[in-house]
Amino acid sequence: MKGRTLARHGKEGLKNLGRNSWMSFASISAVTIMLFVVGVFLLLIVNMNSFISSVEEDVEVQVYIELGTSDQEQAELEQQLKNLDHVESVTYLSKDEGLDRLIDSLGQDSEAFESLRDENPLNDAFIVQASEPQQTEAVAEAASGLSYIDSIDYGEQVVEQLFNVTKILRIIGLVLVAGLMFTAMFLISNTIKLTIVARQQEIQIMKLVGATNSFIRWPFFVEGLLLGVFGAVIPIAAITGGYHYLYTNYADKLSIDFAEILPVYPLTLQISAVLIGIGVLVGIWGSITSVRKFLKV
Amino acid sequence: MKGRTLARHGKEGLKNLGRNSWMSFASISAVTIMLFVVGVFLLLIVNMNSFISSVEEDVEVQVYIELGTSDQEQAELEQQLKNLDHVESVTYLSKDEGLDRLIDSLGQDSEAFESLRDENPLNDAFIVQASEPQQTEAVAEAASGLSYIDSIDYGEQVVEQLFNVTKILRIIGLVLVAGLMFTAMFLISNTIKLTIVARQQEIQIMKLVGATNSFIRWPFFVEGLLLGVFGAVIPIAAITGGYHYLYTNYADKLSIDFAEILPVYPLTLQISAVLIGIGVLVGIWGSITSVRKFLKV
Amino acid sequence: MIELNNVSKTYANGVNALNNIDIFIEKGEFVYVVGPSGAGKSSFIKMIYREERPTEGSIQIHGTDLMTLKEKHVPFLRRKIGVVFQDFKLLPKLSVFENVAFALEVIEEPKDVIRRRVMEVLDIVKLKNKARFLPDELSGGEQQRVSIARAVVNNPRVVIADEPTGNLDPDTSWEIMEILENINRNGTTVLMATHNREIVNAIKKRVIAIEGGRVVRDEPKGDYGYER
Amino acid sequence: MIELNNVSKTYANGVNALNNIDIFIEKGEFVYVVGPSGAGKSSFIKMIYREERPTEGSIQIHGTDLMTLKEKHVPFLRRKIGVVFQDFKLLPKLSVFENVAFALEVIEEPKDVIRRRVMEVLDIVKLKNKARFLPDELSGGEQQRVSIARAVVNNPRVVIADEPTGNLDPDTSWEIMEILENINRNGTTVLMATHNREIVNAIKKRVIAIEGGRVVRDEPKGDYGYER
Ligand SMILES: Nc1ncnc2c1ncn2[C@@H]1O[C@H](COP(=O)(O)OP(=O)(O)OP(=O)(O)O)[C@@H](O)[C@H]1O
Ligand SMILES: Nc1ncnc2c1ncn2[C@@H]1O[C@H](COP(=O)(O)OP(=O)(O)OP(=O)(O)O)[C@@H](O)[C@H]1O
Ligand SMILES: [Mg+2]
Ligand SMILES: [Mg+2]
Repeated sequence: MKGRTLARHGKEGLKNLGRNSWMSFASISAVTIMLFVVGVFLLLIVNMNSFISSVEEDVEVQVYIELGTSDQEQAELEQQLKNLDHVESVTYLSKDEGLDRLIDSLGQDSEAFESLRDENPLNDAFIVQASEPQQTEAVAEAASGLSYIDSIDYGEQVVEQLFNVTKILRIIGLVLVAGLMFTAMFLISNTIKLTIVARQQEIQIMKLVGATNSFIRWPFFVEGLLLGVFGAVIPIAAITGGYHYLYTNYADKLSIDFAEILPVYPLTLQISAVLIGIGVLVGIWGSITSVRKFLKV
Repeated sequence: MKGRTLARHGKEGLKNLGRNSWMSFASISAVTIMLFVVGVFLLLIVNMNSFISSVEEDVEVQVYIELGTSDQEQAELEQQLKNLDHVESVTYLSKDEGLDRLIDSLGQDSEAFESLRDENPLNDAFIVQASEPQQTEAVAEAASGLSYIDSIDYGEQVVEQLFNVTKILRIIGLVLVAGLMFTAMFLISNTIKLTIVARQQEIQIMKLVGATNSFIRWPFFVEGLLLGVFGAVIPIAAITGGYHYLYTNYADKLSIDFAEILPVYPLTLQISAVLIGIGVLVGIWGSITSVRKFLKV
Repeated sequence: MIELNNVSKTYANGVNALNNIDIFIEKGEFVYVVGPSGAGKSSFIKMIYREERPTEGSIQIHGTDLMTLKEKHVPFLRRKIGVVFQDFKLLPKLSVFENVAFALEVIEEPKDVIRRRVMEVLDIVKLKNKARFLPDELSGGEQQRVSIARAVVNNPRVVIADEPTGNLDPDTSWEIMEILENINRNGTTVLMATHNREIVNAIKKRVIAIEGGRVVRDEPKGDYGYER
Repeated sequence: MIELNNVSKTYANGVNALNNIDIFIEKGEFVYVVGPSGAGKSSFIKMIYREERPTEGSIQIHGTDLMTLKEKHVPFLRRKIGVVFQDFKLLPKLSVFENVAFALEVIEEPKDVIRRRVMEVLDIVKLKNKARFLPDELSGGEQQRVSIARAVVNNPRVVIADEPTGNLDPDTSWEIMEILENINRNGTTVLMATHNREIVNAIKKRVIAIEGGRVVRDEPKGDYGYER
C-alpha cells in the first residue's frame, strides 16, 4: 500500500464519522455510557478491595506468655516467633497495655472494669502479625507448638467468618467487573455492527467497482479506533474529575478508621488506560468483524 | 381503525422481526444482556439493603438501673421507657445475665474475666430497642431524662459510624441501580433506533404511497413490544433460576449471623416484573420515538 | 383537475429546478411531460403528490389546495394519486405481492378484495408468476412493472408515471401504454414524464415540454421535442 | 476477449435465467445485447464482472478463467472492466466527484491525476458543475451519467453498460453513444444491454439477442429485435 493511500484511508475513516453522523453519535454515546459504567465500577471495586485488605490486615495473633517466664526465655520465644514462616512482625505487649487496649475497646462499659486494674487477669503477650492475613491461622498453629506459651488467641471464629465474607465480597466484585466488561464489549460491538449493517450496500458497491477487501477495511479500522477514542473521552474526564472531587472533599467521610479510599493517582490513570483500551480494541474489533461479513461480493 | 387492520399491524410487527432478522437479533440481545445486568444488580442491592437493615436492627440502648432501686420503682421506670416515642420493646437484663453476655462476646479472652463473677461491676439494666434503628439516639436521649438511671450506653461512636457507613452504602446502591437502569434504557432505545434508522427509506416509501403515520407506527409499536418481551425472557429465567439455585444450595454460606439472604419469592417475581416492564416500555418507546423522526415526508 | 399557478422550486442546495410554472390539467386528460435530462420533470411531478413543496406559487388538485393542506391529510391526497416512481421505490423486504397490496392495505380494504385485485393487476403487467419474489430477485424491467402495478391497483383518480418505460423493451412499453390509455379512458387523469420519442409521436396526446425549469411548449396532440 | 462456454445460471430461488450460452467476443468489439424484459441480459452481464457466478459452464476474460479465479483476485479483474449498472449503484454518501474518483483511488492513482481525470470525464458527461452534489440531489438521468463517468474514468479494457440510456433523453443518449464509440475506437471492448431500438438500428454493430435465457440471434451489424 502506498503512503498516500494510507493517508486516504485515515481521512476517509474520519470523514465517514461525519457522513454517518447519526450513526456515529449513537455508537459513540453507547461507548461513552458503557465505559462510564465500567469505570465507576472499577473505582468502586478497587476501593472495596482495598477496604477489605485493610480490615484483613487488622487480624493478629495474640500469644500470651506463661507466667514466670524469664526475660531470656521471653527473648528466645520472640526469636522463635520471628523465625516462623509467614510472620511479618512480632510486638511485645505487657499485660497492663493489654488491659488498657481491652478496656478501651469496651467503650462506655469500660468504667465498670477499672477495678480489674488492681488484679489484672491477663498475661504479657506477643502480638504476631502474619505476612498474609490468610496465613494467620497457620501462624497461630505453628506458634502453639512453641514453649513458654500460656495460650494463643486470634479470634478464631470471627476471623474465619471475616475471611468468608471478604472472599464472597471479592468474588462478587470480580464477577461484577468481569460481567460488566463483557457486557460493555458486547454492546459496543453490537452497536457498531448495526451501524455497519446499515452500510452493507455501500460496501458491496465498493467491491463491485474494484476495491480490495483491505482497501475497504482500512477506513473502517480507523473509524472503529476513533469511535473508541472519542467514546472514552467523556468517561475518563468524568471519572478522573469526579473522583478527584470526591477525594479532596469527602476523603475523611468516606474513610472508616484505618481503611481510607485510595488516592487519585495512579488509580484514575490506570482506570483511564483500561477504558481507552477497551474502547479502542472493541471499536476496532467490532468494526472489522462486521465489515468482513459483507466483503463477500 | 378497522379490526382487520389492527390484526394486520400485529402480524406485520411480528413479521418485521423476521424480515430484519439480523437487526432483531442485535436488538433482542442488547435488551437481554442489559436486563440481565440490571436484574443481577437489583438482586444484589436488595439483598445488601436487607443485610444492612439486619445489622442496624441489632443496635440497642442499654439503660443501667441505679443501685438500690426498689422493684416498684423499677416497674415504674420500665413503664416510662415503654411510653417513650419510637420505643419498640423494653427487656429486663439482670447484671448477671449482662456479665454473661459481655464475657461471651470477648471470645477466648473470656477465661481471664471469670474472676469478675465474684464481684460483678455491672448494674441491672433495661435493653431498649428503638422502633427505627435511626431513632436509637433520640430514644437514648429521652431515656436519660428519667429517674432511677445509673447510666445509658448505646455505643454512641460505633452506632454513629455504622449509620454513616450504611447511609453511604445505601446511596451507592441506589445510585448504581438508578444509573444502570438509565444506562439500560438508553442503550436499548439507542440500539432500537439504529435498527430503525436503517429502515428510514422504507418508512418514507410507505408514506409516499399513502400510509398515514399511525398506519406506519403500529407495526413498530408491536415490534418494540415484542423486542422487549423476547429480550426479557432469558434474563428473567436466568435470574430466577440462578437465584433459586444459590438460595437452596448456599443460603447458609451467604448468611452472616442474623443477616440472611432474602427468600426466592416474592423477590424474583418482583424483579421479573421490573425487567419485563423496562423491556416493554423501553422497547415501545425507543421504537415509536425513532419512527417519528422519519414520518415527515 | 390539476392546477399550478406561478410555481417555482429551489432546492436546499440552491438549485433552481422550476421557474414560474403555470399549468392547468383537466380531469381525465392524458399529458406527456418531456424535456432533457435535469430539466425539472421529476421535480414538477413530485410537487403534485407533495413529495416536494414549491418554494413559490400554489398548487390545486381536485379542489385541494396543497399549500394549505395539513400534514395529516397528505396521505389521503396520495391515495388518490398513483405514482410510478422513476427509481421504483419498492419496499425491499416485501414480496411483489405485498408491495402491490400495500397500496390497498393503507385504505383498509378487506383481505380477499386485496388478494383478488392484486393478482388481477399483476396479471396485467405479466408478473403473476413472480408474486412471491422479492424486488432484489427481479430484473430492472420487472421492478418497474411492479411499481406500475402498485400505482394503478387502487384505481386512483390521477396516475403519475415518471419514466415508466425507461427499463422496458419496446414491446412491453407498448403494453404499458395500453394499460395507461385504458385507465385514462375510464376517466383517470394520466401524467407521464418520458424520454420515449417513439411513443409520444405515435400515441398523440398533449405534450408539455420543460427545459431549464420552464415550460417551453404546451401543445395538444404534440410531438416529442423541447426546442422552443 | 470474452468467452462464454455453455454457461447456465440458476438463481437460488430456482429461476433459470440463462441456458447454455456460448458467446465469443473479440477484443475491441462493440456488442449490443437485446431482449425482452427479464430475458437474462443483466444476468449475462453480471457474470462477466463476476457479480454472479454461473451454475454451469466456463467464462474467460482476457485469458483469465473466472471459474478458477481466486476470491482475492476478483477486484483486479473488476478494475479492468468498467460497469454502468442498470440501477447506477452510486455511493449515496459520496459526492459526484468522490463517486467517480473512487474507481481511481482503488488503483492508487496520485491525487492530482485523479482530480484531473475525474473533472475531464465529468466534463464529457456534462456534470462538471454538479461535481460536489450528492447522488440524491441529482435527476435520474444525471445519476445515470455519473455511473457512466465512473465506468470509463480509469480507461478500462472492457466497458459493460446495462441499459445506459434508460433514463436519458434522445439527445443525451446520442452523446453517450458517442462516448462509447470513442472509447471503442481506442481499442476498448464495449458490451451494452439496451432496449433502445432507435440507437441499435442507427449505429450498426453486432447484436446478440437473448430471450428466455437463450441466445436467439447473434448478427454482426444487426437490427434491434429478438424474434428468432
Ligand atoms: N433533492 C434534490 N436536491 C437538490 N437538487 C435536486 C434535487 N432533485 C433534483 N435536483 C436538481 O433539480 C434539477 C431538476 O431535476 P429533476 O429530477 O426534476 O430532472 P428531470 O427532468 O426529472 O431529469 P431526468 O430526465 O434526468 O430524470 C436537476 O438539475 C437536479 O440536479
Ligand atoms: N438475484 C436474483 N435472484 C433471483 N432471480 C433473479 C435475480 N436476478 C434476476 N433474476 C431473475 O432472472 C431473470 C432474468 O433477469 P435479468 O435481470 O437478467 O433480466 P434482464 O434481461 O436484465 O431484464 P431487464 O431488461 O428487465 O433488465 C428474471 O426472470 C429475474 O426474475
Ligand atoms: Mg426525472
Ligand atoms: Mg436488466
